[in-house]
Amino acid sequence: MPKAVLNGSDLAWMMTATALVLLMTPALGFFYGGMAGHKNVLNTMLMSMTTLGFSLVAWALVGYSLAFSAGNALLGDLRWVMLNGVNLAPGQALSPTIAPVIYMAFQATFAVITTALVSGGIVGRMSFRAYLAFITLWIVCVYAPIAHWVWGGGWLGSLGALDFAGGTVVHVNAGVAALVAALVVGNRKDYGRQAFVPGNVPFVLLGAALLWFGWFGFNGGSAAASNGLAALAFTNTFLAPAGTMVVWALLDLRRVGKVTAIGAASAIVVGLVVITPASGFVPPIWGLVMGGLGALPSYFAMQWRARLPVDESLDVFAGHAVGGATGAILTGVFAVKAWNTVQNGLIAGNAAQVLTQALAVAGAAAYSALGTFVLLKVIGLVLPLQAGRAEQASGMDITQHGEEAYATGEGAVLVLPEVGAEPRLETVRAQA
Amino acid sequence: MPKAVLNGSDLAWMMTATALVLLMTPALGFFYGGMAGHKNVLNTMLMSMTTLGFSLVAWALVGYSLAFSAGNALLGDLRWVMLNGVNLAPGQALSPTIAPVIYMAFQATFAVITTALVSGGIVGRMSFRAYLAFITLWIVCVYAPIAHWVWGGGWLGSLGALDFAGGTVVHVNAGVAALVAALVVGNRKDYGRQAFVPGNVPFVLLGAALLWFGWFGFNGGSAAASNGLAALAFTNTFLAPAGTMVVWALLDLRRVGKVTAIGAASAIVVGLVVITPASGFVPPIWGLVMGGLGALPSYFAMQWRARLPVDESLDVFAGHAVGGATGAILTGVFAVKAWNTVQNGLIAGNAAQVLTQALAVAGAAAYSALGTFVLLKVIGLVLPLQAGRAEQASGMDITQHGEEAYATGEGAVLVLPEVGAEPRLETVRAQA
Amino acid sequence: MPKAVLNGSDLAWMMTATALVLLMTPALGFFYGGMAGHKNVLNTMLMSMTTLGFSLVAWALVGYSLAFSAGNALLGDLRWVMLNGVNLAPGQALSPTIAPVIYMAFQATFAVITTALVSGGIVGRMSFRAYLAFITLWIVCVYAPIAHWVWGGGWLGSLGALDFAGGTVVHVNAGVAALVAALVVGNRKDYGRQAFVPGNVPFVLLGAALLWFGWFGFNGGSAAASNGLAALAFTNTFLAPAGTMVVWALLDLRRVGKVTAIGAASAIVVGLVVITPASGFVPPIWGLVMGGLGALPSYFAMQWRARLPVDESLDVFAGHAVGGATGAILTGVFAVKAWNTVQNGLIAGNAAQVLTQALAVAGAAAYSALGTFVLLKVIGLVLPLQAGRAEQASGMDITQHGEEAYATGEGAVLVLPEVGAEPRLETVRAQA
Amino acid sequence: MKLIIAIIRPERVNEVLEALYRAEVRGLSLSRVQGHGGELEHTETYRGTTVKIGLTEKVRFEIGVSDHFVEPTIRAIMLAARTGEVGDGKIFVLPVDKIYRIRTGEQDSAAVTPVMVS
Amino acid sequence: MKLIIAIIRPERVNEVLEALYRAEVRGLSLSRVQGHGGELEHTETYRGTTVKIGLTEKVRFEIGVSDHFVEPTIRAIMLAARTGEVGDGKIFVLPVDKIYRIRTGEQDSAAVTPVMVS
Amino acid sequence: MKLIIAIIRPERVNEVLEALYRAEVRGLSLSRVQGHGGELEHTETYRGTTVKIGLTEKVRFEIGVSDHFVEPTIRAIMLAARTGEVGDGKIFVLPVDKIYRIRTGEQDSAAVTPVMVS
Ligand SMILES: Nc1ncnc2c1ncn2[C@@H]1O[C@H](COP(=O)(O)OP(=O)(O)O)[C@@H](O)[C@H]1O
Ligand SMILES: Nc1ncnc2c1ncn2[C@@H]1O[C@H](COP(=O)(O)OP(=O)(O)O)[C@@H](O)[C@H]1O
Ligand SMILES: Nc1ncnc2c1ncn2[C@@H]1O[C@H](COP(=O)(O)OP(=O)(O)O)[C@@H](O)[C@H]1O
Repeated sequence: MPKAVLNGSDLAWMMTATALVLLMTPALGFFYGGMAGHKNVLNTMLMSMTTLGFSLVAWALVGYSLAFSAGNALLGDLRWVMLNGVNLAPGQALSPTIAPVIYMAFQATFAVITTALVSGGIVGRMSFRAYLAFITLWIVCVYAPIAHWVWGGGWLGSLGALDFAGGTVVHVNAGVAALVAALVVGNRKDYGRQAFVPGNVPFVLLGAALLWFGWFGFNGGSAAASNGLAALAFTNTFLAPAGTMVVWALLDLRRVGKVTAIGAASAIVVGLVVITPASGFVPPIWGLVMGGLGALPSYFAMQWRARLPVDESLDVFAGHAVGGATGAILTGVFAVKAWNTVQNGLIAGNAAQVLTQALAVAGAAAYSALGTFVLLKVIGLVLPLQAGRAEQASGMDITQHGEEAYATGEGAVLVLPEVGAEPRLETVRAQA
Repeated sequence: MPKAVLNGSDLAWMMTATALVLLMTPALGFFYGGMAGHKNVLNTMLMSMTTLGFSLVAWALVGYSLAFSAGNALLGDLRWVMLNGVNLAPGQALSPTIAPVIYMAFQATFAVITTALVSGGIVGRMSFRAYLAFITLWIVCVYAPIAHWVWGGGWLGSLGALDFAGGTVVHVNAGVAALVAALVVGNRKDYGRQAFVPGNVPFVLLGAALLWFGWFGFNGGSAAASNGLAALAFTNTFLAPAGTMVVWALLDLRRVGKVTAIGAASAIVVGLVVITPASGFVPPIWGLVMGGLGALPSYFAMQWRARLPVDESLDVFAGHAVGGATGAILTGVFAVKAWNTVQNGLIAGNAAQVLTQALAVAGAAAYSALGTFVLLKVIGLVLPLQAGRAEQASGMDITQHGEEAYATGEGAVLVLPEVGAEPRLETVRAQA
Repeated sequence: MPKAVLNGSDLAWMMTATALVLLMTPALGFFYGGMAGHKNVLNTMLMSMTTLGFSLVAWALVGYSLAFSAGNALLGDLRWVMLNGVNLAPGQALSPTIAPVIYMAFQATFAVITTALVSGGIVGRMSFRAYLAFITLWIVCVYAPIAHWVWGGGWLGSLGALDFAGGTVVHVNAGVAALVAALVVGNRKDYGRQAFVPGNVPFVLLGAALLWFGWFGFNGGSAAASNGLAALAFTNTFLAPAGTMVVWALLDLRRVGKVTAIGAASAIVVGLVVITPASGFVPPIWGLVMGGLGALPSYFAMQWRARLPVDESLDVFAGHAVGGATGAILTGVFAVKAWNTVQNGLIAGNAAQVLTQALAVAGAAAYSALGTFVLLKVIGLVLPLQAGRAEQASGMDITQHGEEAYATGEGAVLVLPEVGAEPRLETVRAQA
Repeated sequence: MKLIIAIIRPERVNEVLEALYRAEVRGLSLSRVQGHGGELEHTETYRGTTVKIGLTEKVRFEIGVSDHFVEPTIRAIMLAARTGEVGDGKIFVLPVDKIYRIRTGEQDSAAVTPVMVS
Repeated sequence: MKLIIAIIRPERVNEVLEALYRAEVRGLSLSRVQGHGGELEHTETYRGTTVKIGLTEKVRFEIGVSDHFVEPTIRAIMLAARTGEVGDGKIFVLPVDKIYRIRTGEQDSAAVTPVMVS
Repeated sequence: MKLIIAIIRPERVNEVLEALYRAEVRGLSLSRVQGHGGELEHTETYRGTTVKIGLTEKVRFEIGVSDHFVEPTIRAIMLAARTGEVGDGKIFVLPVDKIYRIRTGEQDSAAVTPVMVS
């Protein structure tokens, strides 16, 4: 075997892609935070932002090795724990032409955003300490195994399941986990008695725009090189959300007579979710069609979810689990070997692929549901999962974080930082 | 002819550039949306966002072929309709070293943002259904022909007009179309009776910043490769807006004694517009000078526009048509063959180039005006172009989209999604 | 010597990196602007934005040559003044494989953001004219010499000080200058009598997210190529802030029982600052550890600063000077030659490096303090440095810029642009 | 005629609106205010700075009623806004000299009697 | 002396300000409120959720006037704020015991008489 | 009982809150308003458009007090809010018929007497 050489183009693209995907997690914070009410906006944004700390560290130290080292069909081994052996020398199986550190970082961004996606299921109520414990463990216990099954040499990959950039690993997984989390943590105290209206819709649009931008790295980078496969994945990522937006807008026009901003933002995300597993497998014209078709299941799932008594109000299940499953199945329909050099799907004559795809979805969903359930129950033994009624009523920003998103400063009085110290200013008023 | 090979560096840069330019359209939504009043912010943002659906699909299916396939001097042919033949094999004339799908996507981002730019001319009043029809058709009927004339092998390119990244194709075109649209759609009902003050200036700054960021892809990517030409275009894109901002700030200081945020944001955009046609043709020091000079026509055009009775309040004409024409003409002045290997301009001894440039501006402007006018008149036969007085007074966000940008949720009562269904909550109050 | 050839991969990465770093300056505007009160948000944002005009032009015309041309141990010469000789031909010592124009642009982004960082020390009070004079001169008189000392062939570089991407040149320098500026310009008039609460915390998070995103270009681009060194710097930039965020959150939990959004945003920035000098010198696992350790000095410096009577309220000193010094020293501790091919640090047996690092910090800090002090005193002879009490009370947005960040438009009446002209509308009310 | 001003908790707004609706009170205006009373102050921490927030978010109702509507309106608000915790708020009843309906020029009681559309 | 409270449509604010200016009413304060009256409610749709918005944006004027200014002030508001559509709003006239100008300590009518600067 | 309405400068809010606290006035509500009076108007410029902003930001206090608290309350506000420049604002004292404390149903003076917790 010739000595592997670091390819500058591949590295340049993969560094760019990694930076792009990192940006998706704060972008998700804005997407979710803008939909939260104005008393929970920081809490919602912090749920995304803190995965970039707690989950990322857990991934770097443990998760990466469990997911991507050889191990067995169910889990990797511990050879890369503590970043041991993750160095600059190219030649690794999954990313032969770039530095292994960059592949670790690239995969970390996937793991982190998947974890952050789950937070959409429990906005406005989860105790933040319990949340931090949850995201630190979930990335290792739930995400890493599923990633191993599909990409790390595990059983789903061996079965021939196609998942280019994470339809099942990322989206089915996160969507199912969000629903389970919503059920285990429980509804907001005033759920069903209060209409939750988005507090900052421009932030939702900003989040969606930055997600799309970052997703070029997500899908395009999943080729692990700057080559034709990357170009294909990139182009599908470009076309599919456009198709979804058109179909979604027409559905909205038919149903309520109006194109909506939340609808446009949702459509972009759903289109991206749907194309994710397919992006490196289907020709661009099918990518565009998949985007359009993919609008339907998620759109109607959102209508239907709104009538359920479960407080999964940001629709992570409808958007990501339904969208991810749709994309995974349609990958089995539209894959064309002439484009992807790997496998044909149904329309190119390989009907069996659809079943393989469905199996992968089911496997990932089952483990995600189980793992999330057990994990939350265990954490719930140690820490209360839900904040109290009064804390929710006052808003999670003030009660969990001691901050307000938008403050004018009236009636705010400075006090000295140390506990027990005398107030610095005479204007400090005692407690009535 | 040797078989074309995909160049990884060129591809990496062009994928990056395409992602960057895609981001410009939502960025424009924030730039425009922040200048709109607080009752029209979502409507204004959606005008940009929806071009990423409707216009993009129209471009992929039809527009690209009409613009970039050989055809004749006026229009391309239909060979690439429905993305037929747009594949991964390098060797295309305009982008020999990268996958054709990426060149299609790159050019799509140009077409889309040009369309979105036009929306600045009709903020706060256009019926949204008519708008969707307009942007779907405009990209095919107006943008595609002009792009073909200059870049696709049409008559303006053959005449030797220099337009590196779209001074005439994008900016003169969009600016003229916005003015015509403002005239055909008509003024807002309370225009001239009401002062329209920007509702969210930080969004304007955010939009301008992201536009600049994206514009590196716009101009730098117009080399279709990662080479010296790209580096030149990139550097000019870096320097020119700085020059514009300095001159603009000094003009503002002289006129009103104050540097303004809207001024700084406008200056960035105008500087970028001015340098766009020149970016790959002029040496960096001239790029900086062009940025500074380019401030003047647009600055004074904005002063003058404010006294006209036409409601083109976001100054797309003053910024883009005037700025684009300035840039196109100055390209004919400052081009230096030693840097661009193509052509000299006036100061390097080729005075005739200035005339060629002026001709290209005039040709694009004339067709843009005519095409936009006819298109809107035709749409106006089928759909009302302008929303009613009461709808405008209540704000386009609520009346066109059924949403509010920033809501606190007071008095919001949940009802069941199905038409005719019983309200779910007892708190639903009947209509008095 | 073989003729230098332009390397497409290196160029692609460096153009990407330059665009990323440019974005950091507006990002800083949001980071700072969100922390400012709601009456000073535009003023604070404009302080960052205008460095992209005034400072950038000064850098391109003069500063670059002074910093990066050979000159002597203290300062470069004038050979590249007015961009003379800054062309497309590769082969320059510091960036052998890319076009010199891109290296100039890349370095310009560093100089500009360093200048913008200083503005954090004087928010809410500095007269804007004096500020513009300050940033135009500071980049030339203070930044350029220090950059020359470390990177341009000056005495600190010759001594063997390690500063991969600007721990001393950028962060110690900016942090010290901000503190000096706060002292020379003086406190806000109501400092200590009024609690300043952040007016828009989501903007702080947005700023921090975009800073992290851009910082990949900052550190990764400091390799001036797409190679293993870039990959190492990139990966450390990825890991360190995660470590900082975890430690910071735990400190916040211990002190106030709550994880805060301002804390998370601050931690990201501090982590990035700390890793900046080390990013190309230390193995990733040490990068992660450095991020965690680096939280401590800045965290406690912020606690301590809050009790001082100096109005350096955005904590540029605690974040950047303390963080930059921490990073510089720790670089001397954790550097490993096997990874960086340059030098070992303390733990790899080269204890002396720590001293060299400390010397570089001290040298940069001393010159920065002196230069900033003299410069402001000189400007203060010509222009008042601080706006008046009434102007500060009304807010700097209205008094310095004649704009409001968020306006509803009530009571706003249109008048004609020309001075002395008759009001256009009858609704203009005369002055009571 | 009276003008009833009620300061209540934001989280009780929908309950109060509903109670007023049942009490057949159709016209009202409301706005966000910040209140100080016996509520516990909370602190916010921004880096090294601790800030005591002495004001709590409240919603202020303003309802013009004819005399025989005063009692039912107050009763409706009292019941719907009460949680029993400190901070439930206050009601003020102010005398009013005159009320006009801008649309029609109707005055006093007629001005606050809802038009029966349906 | 009276305190005149007027709830009007946001889009009529500038007209009302102008009319008050012509009526020589110089001092006033205004704020945004949300109102409920006979207006049609509108619905907003967020994904699968439909929300009925029962409140409409209004602007509230508060004007302290001496007695002989009551009539002209009301007339000015009535004319400038009226569109004839449901939702034009209400005016309340409240008795006032005392008015002070904070700057000078002047009381009652003197407190609301504009200082003639120019 | 009276309802005291005071319109003051935003930058004096903390001083007024402190003065009221010293005057043992514990309950109050405040909100942002925009005022017009004798203040200088300022202009804003957006590109070619110049806009005259005739309204200034103010803060409105609303304080229900029993009769013997009227004087101290007014004195406290007057002193703390005064700068001597045009635009310091106004105080209105309105008669009140009735006050209720929502939490307990207490009425009138009892309703505005702070509960002594500590
Ligand atoms: N005297 C008052 N005048 C105006 N508003 C008041 C007054 N007292 C209380 N409020 C308002 O009522 C709110 C709750 O009052 P508080 O005295 O804390 O509760 P409670 O009535 O339960 O004792 C305060 O936040 C304030 O908005
Ligand atoms: N009784 C009332 N008390 C206080 N505000 C009222 C009252 N009735 C109406 N309003 C205010 O006036 C606005 C318009 O009132 P509405 O009754 O719908 O219109 P109209 O007076 O044209 O019949 C409402 O949105 C509300 O803000
Ligand atoms: N008659 C009035 N009714 C209601 N508010 C008033 C009245 N006059 C003044 N104000 C409020 O007081 C503020 C300052 O008043 P102004 O007359 O300018 O100052 P001064 O009392 O110092 O002469 C105004 O901005 C407005 O908010």
